Amino acid sequence: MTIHVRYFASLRERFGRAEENLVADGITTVADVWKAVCEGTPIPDQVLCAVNLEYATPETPVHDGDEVAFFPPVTGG
Amino acid sequence: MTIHVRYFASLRERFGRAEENLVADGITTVADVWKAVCEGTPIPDQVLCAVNLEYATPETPVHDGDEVAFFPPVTGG
Amino acid sequence: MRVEIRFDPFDPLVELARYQSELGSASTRLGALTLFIGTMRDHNEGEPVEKMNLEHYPGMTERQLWRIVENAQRRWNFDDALVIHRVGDLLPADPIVLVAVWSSHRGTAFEACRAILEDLKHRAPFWKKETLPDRTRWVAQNTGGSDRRFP
Amino acid sequence: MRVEIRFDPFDPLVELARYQSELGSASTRLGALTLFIGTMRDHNEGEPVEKMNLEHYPGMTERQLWRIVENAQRRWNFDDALVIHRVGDLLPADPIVLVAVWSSHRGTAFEACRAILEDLKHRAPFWKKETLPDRTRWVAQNTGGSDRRFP
Repeated sequence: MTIHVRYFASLRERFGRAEENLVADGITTVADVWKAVCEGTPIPDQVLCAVNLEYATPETPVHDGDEVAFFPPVTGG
Repeated sequence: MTIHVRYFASLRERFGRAEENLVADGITTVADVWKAVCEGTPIPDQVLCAVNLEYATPETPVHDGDEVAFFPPVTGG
Repeated sequence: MRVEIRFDPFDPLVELARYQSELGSASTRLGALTLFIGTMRDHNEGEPVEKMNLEHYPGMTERQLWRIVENAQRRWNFDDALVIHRVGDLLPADPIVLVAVWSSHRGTAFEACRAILEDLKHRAPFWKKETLPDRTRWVAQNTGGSDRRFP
Repeated sequence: MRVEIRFDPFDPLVELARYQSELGSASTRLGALTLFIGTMRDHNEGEPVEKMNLEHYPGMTERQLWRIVENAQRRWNFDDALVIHRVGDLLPADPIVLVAVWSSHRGTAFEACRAILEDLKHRAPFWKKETLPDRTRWVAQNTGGSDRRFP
């Protein structure tokens, strides 16, 4: 399966990239995506997630072709 | 003593005048002014009073030359 | 801070832009501006309203408005405020009142703006008389408010 | 109702006047307009800020903003709302956000305007990076809010 992964703000800087395509098997949740791009670590509490432009949790299921995003707490307004 | 008395809004219409000079003795409070211009009746609860541009009560003292105003509840804004 | 009674129609956004330009860059660097604009409605209590006369008590109205703004400034410590209120003959959609509060903090700006408006409605000597199709009537007492301190 | 992301500087009062003229007389007959304008400050947490970059998540930001306004409309049943938010490179005093709510009732207008702003601050994907004289830094999490519903 292929997951389009996006990073924003300080996470984008920490990962050194804004997006990437993750091609892997055995990925069923957002937490799996994070582990795949972050060497097996769990998602830190301070990291927010979205699947297909909607807020998600580490337990949210992901499917082939989904866009998964990780970003720090928002600071607009 | 002379008191300048003013009426606003529905009270102005009811009195048929916007202002008058009350020349009388024995007037010590706002309530006395009302009695003098309104045939001895007490001030109705719904009537607000001011002395020299400040909110007042029926018990507020008045002095020669004061401006005393009577008006209904305010409805600005 | 400024408080004004207007005898002629005014455009709230033009007034605001003008006041901000007088303040210069200070006003726009404060972070938060909260603004309330009240306009005349063409209906009230289920009846169409054709026009309205707004009466005030010259001298007392300005003094009470200024005190309301000063009290709010002391309580919330905002940076600036502008209050404009119409009197005279109004038509539906005419602006009646503008309350603007500048502050570094959005909470302060919202709370002070609302408190000034509520105090104005309950303490500033203005009276509305509506012209309906078949008669005129004085508007009944304003409801609600953040602080009831009538003497 | 309208929600907009702006990549270039905007004048909140001009935008508001334009939106009102599009709405026509309807907007000014509603009685109450409450408005919040947030501008960039030239200091934050005790340090001077020279400029700021505002990043967003194209697609998700618009969707979340729209949902915030829709939810507020359902809850408060106001008549109209306009939200504009800047992204890109900002200088001190540049407008960041405009939230306007039209309603027949002043209480509704105040509460809905504030709730939209608070939800925006806590749910809309925007991130601020400040340039100080000697370094850059990401702004820490926004505080407060009317409703915390992060997933």
